[in-house]
Amino acid sequence: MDNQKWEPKIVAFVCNWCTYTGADLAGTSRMKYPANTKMIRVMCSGSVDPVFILKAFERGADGILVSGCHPNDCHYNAGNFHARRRWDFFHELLDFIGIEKGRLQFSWISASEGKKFADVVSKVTKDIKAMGPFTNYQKMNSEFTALFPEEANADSEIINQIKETVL
Amino acid sequence: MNLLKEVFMKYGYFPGCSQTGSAKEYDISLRKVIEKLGVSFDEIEDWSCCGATSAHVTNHKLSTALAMRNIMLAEQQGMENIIAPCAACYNRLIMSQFEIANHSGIRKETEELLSASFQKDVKVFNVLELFLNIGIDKIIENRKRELNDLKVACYYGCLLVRPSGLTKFDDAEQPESMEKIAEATGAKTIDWNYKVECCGAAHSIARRDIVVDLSKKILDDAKYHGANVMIVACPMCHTNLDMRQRVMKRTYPEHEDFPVLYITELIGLALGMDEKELGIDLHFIDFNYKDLVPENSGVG
Amino acid sequence: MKELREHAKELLEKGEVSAVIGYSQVSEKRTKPIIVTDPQDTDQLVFNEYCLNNLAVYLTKARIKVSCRTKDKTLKLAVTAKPCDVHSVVALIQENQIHREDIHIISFNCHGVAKDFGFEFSGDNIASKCINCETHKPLYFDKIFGEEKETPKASDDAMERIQEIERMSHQERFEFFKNEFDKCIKCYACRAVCPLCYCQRCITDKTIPRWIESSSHMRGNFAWNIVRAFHLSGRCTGCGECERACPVDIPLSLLNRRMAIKAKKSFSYVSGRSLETPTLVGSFNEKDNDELFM
Amino acid sequence: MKIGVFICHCGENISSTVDCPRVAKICESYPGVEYSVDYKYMCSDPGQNLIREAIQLYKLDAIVIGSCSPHMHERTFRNAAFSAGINPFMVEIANLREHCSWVHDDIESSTLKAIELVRMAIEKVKRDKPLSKINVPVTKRVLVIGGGIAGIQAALDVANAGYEVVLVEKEPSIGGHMSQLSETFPTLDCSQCILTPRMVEVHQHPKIKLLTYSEVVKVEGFIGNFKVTIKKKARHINEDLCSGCGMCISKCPIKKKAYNSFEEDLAFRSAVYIPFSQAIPNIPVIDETVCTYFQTGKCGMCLKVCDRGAINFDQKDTVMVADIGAIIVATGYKLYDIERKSADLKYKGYGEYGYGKYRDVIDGLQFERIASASGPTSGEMKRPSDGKEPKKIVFIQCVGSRDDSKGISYCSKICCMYTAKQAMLYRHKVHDGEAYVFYMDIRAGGKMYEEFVRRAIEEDKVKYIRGRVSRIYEENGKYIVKGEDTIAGMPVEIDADMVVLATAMIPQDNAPALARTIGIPYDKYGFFNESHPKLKPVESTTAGVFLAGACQSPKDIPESVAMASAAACKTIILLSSDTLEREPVVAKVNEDLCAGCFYCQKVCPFGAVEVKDVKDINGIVYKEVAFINQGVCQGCGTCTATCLSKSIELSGFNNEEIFAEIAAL
Repeated sequence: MDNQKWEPKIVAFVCNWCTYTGADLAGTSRMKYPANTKMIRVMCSGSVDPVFILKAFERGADGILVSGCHPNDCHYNAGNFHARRRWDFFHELLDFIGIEKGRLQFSWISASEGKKFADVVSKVTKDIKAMGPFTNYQKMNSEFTALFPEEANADSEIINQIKETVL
Repeated sequence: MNLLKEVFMKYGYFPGCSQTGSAKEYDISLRKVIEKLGVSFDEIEDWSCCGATSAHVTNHKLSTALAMRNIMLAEQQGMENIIAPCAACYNRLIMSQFEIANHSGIRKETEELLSASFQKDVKVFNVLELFLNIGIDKIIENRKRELNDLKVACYYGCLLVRPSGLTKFDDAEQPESMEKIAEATGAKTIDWNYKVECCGAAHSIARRDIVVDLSKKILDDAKYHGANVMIVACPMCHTNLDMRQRVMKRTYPEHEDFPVLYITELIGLALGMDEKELGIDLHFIDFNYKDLVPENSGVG
Repeated sequence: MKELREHAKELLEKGEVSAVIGYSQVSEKRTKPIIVTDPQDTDQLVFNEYCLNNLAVYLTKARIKVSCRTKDKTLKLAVTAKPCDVHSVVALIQENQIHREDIHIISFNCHGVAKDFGFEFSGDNIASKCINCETHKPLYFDKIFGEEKETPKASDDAMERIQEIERMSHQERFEFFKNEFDKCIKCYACRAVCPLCYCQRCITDKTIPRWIESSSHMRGNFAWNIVRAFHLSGRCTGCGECERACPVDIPLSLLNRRMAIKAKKSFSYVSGRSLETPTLVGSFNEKDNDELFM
Repeated sequence: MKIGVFICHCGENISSTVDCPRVAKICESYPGVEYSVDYKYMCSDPGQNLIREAIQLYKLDAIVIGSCSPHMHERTFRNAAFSAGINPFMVEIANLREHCSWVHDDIESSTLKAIELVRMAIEKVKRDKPLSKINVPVTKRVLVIGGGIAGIQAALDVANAGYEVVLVEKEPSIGGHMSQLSETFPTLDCSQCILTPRMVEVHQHPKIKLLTYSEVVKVEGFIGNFKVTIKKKARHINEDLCSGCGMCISKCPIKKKAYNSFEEDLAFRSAVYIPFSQAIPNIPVIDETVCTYFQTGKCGMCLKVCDRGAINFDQKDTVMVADIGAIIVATGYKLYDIERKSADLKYKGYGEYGYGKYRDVIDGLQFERIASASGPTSGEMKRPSDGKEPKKIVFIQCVGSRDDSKGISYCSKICCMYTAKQAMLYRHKVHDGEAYVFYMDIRAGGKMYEEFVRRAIEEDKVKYIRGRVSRIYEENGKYIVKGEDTIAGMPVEIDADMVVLATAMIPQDNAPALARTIGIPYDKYGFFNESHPKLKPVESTTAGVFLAGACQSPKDIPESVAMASAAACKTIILLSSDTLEREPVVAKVNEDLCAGCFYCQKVCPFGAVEVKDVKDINGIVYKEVAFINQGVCQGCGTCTATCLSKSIELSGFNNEEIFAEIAAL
């Protein structure tokens, strides 16, 4: 891959109350940070499932950031505490399996920390750039797409057509 | 496991210039006491000036590089901890580490000067921290006699507990760790007011008059609060408080001799060593524990 | 053995339990699980170094549970469980799958089991989980049999393998696990034998949205094995049945054990050891390690 | 499904770095998109009309708006969609302003990012399901925790609006710190004279139920429907029988065993006591720890002298449960422990000032008691050690405050003012006395505040020295205050007769514990957090819980009162409707698939997960599953991530939607 042109793809899962609002503040304050990170808003850092991370890697993400409210500052009191325990395990598991810790990063960013948000996103982007594309996963992704083109592209389409009856 | 490791932790020893000259007895007593307590240390080979006094007031770069050179040597010689008994050395070493850790520019500059890179986090301790690490219980366990006839004024001086952001082991304004250690020897400690006041430090050479005034206040307050001996953990303080008492007498004829010991000497006495062994006879003001013991007690 | 059979018989005859889940001998070095409901059949029950299966897995099976329930009362279910299997029972109780008062635990003083059927029980052939086992006596039981014997000494190869992997670079580790997971045929035997995989519908069977790809490709294999290990982190009691059941010999215990080490190191928690301790998953401490977070 | 995409330029806020027409054009080609357009101001009336018309013209089912943050205009666009006939929850916002145009410079890369953001929103909206708001009933009763001036004001305001109030105070009397003060700045009117009528009003108000010597031990439920458990500690006095005659107090033989905490330990009290003479309610308490009867089983003097038989040694703590609609927390503050040596290592003490060692080194509240006409010296300036009138007094500001090295970082806000007041009071009482104040800065923002400080300096000749004090020690019966005058650039030493330390205000010791009980966040010091520092200063982040007074941050009396009235007003607004509408972002369990491990119950911060029995046709329970109470659930989704079998979904943010967003990357 041409490293000159390569730009990392980064996904951030951010909680609605602190980090998303902090990102809003970074915007209102016109702070600049790289455009690589796309945010997915969730209600609480406690609601981010580790499978979301795997899904993002499967969709070609080079790096992931999960961010929520500071401990004791959670809009839901304790969601972030549960998240902290969950990520401690998951991060160590991924590391053991051979996924570098820098690929998945975490932060606490409050609604008033616009500066911190910009700094964290810049740092994550810099880290991922230094690590280069996540070829290990992307090799699997391209193999998969070659083998199962319908399944790879159709996820979204199929889902549209079938409605889950049980829910 | 960790606990054992702490106790038998090996220290690198950075004596500094005073320990080889004016504070020879501090060096002697420190080595003896440490050995008695079952802790060993290796002197850092090829150590040099810490960058205090002249260097740090004239050339910032030089003083940082000098300090970091010694830390680098310790690192290269496989030492994870350094013990720096002189308060000025201690201050220079931790200050330089702080600057290196917080200013990438200074770090780069110093690394270039020394043609080395700092990898590990070498910890620097002063003697108070050293004894707290070894454990006060250890002193009590090995105690051969209780120095309960001593009323000790613990004098910290200006550098030992400052700057407060870096020396986190004790309160900068109202420290208490030296008292804890002193009490382990069986001695009583007194509550007094001048324990972190300035003794005049390096003005000892150029402005003896200032030093005499400041030191006199310190000694007087200790006496006023009932102390019969003062302990210090800094060669500079000792010079001012012990050696300058002679000059003090010229200005203040009413001044009476007041013994000033290093903390290591106090511990040494408690561990059963005698004054000569610890180098106390090298002091300007005589001290003999027996003189303080009431005659009929028969202890000594 | 005699006492075990008599005890089981008595339980069934008095109607205290609806069934006894136990082991029966198949051949010299092989046993199989058996669910005894007729007092006459209790003489098939055995206990020895070849009782490998973790019978706790049957406690959550709906058909067995249903057999205990009548309109008026719930009968108990007796289970023969090695001390390590009792850990699984404890975990199941903590996760509300069974109630302590609904089961009757028959346990043994244990000195280890063979690594698989057909192997002579000795230091060389001892199951990996028995090497550093600390619970030779069950922590919870209603009836205990067997005498205390010395556990054969053996070296902890699995631990060495974990350390070996940790010495590898990330790239090497990734390759290592990729090769291992590549073998996975998604038979889900690991899931079937695991007492803690009691979900009625596993996450991997959830199709809308599709959580884990089930096509015969590495990517789904990778996801499945990571999710399996993650779902068991802090919960796995280390019975090792998944690895024994795996037909393609994926070293699943490596992952489980690595996560158990993490649980112990960071949270001083070992799963299935105490009914009083809150479960690791689902609880938190304000002072949990915060280093991960910027 | 037909989707409409609306890209807003926001004047030039978005369009300056995002090529809006290009974004709209590209979106046209996405599957499911029926109509895509860009416009200068989508939130304006014509912009909203454009959306409404497009919805009707193209028969859209869902819309995506590329605009500012959803926190700005989500509601606006949802209302617009609703008025055009589609469900308001079929609206998704792609944040093109705060998260894109404002933070990136390069037009190409921000346009590409904008396209991706809109595509993610399109994929999410495809999976959105129509939702409807949830209605919950409201209990029209308010709990006020804390009976200081803030709690008193809040309780009176709510009660005067016609709603019932339960006022809980942990001390035997309401009044709080304000009742201890002598005079108040900047008017120098007597604190108790203005407070006591309020206290009486609370006591007599038919709508207020006053529970003193009581504590909140448990809070369950949610906005409009809290269940609060209150422990009423045993007074050992029957409140219904006691007439408050005070006979028991005067006859109690224990006179000098316990310090009077209302007098800040400057005086003693008997074992049976009322904190101060104007206490409300005027009913004593027996202190078990010093009472001879409780210690030895003998005495019972009070029992003998009480002609109404109100003494009851066997009285036990009682617990009651109240249904509450909203909670106002007004627990106030305490002073920083200056001499602190052991218990809480969070704060290092100021051993060098000798507080606790020298009796004449006192804190601000102790000075208030000495200056107070009802205090231990009856308002005469007498120092605690020997009762002599101090001729030279030193006040030290910022003891604990604004001190990163050993205290706390924040400014306690009121000390500049009360020190000026105390110095002034001293000068008014001791005409030949000298008063010195060591200060760092004088912060006297407030109506008539700066003028007040100037008056202390100019009229009352209080000597202000800018600098810190390093040490205080005793020498020949004087307290030597060593400090620095940073304006003169000289060290100073003052031989004072008495020293007053203006110690920092910190939260009550049990504030974090109470916060956890109620379920509200607190900052690193223990002050309760407001929902928004500017726009929601009296709301906590937990719906239905409001904050008043110094429990939120240091405050003076007028600020506490203003905040209390604001909190009361917010509470009244809440209670004025019979039901509450709530966002439908709540979790739901698929009972068929739930394995009943109840990890969701363990992680739920709100106790919304209940156990539900599932029975077969014979009525036999065959499994237990989780059930989420829609009224209690706040929609954090922690349960959905914890659920191993993925049997819980969060409406509005379900897994299908999030997967689709990831897939759209």
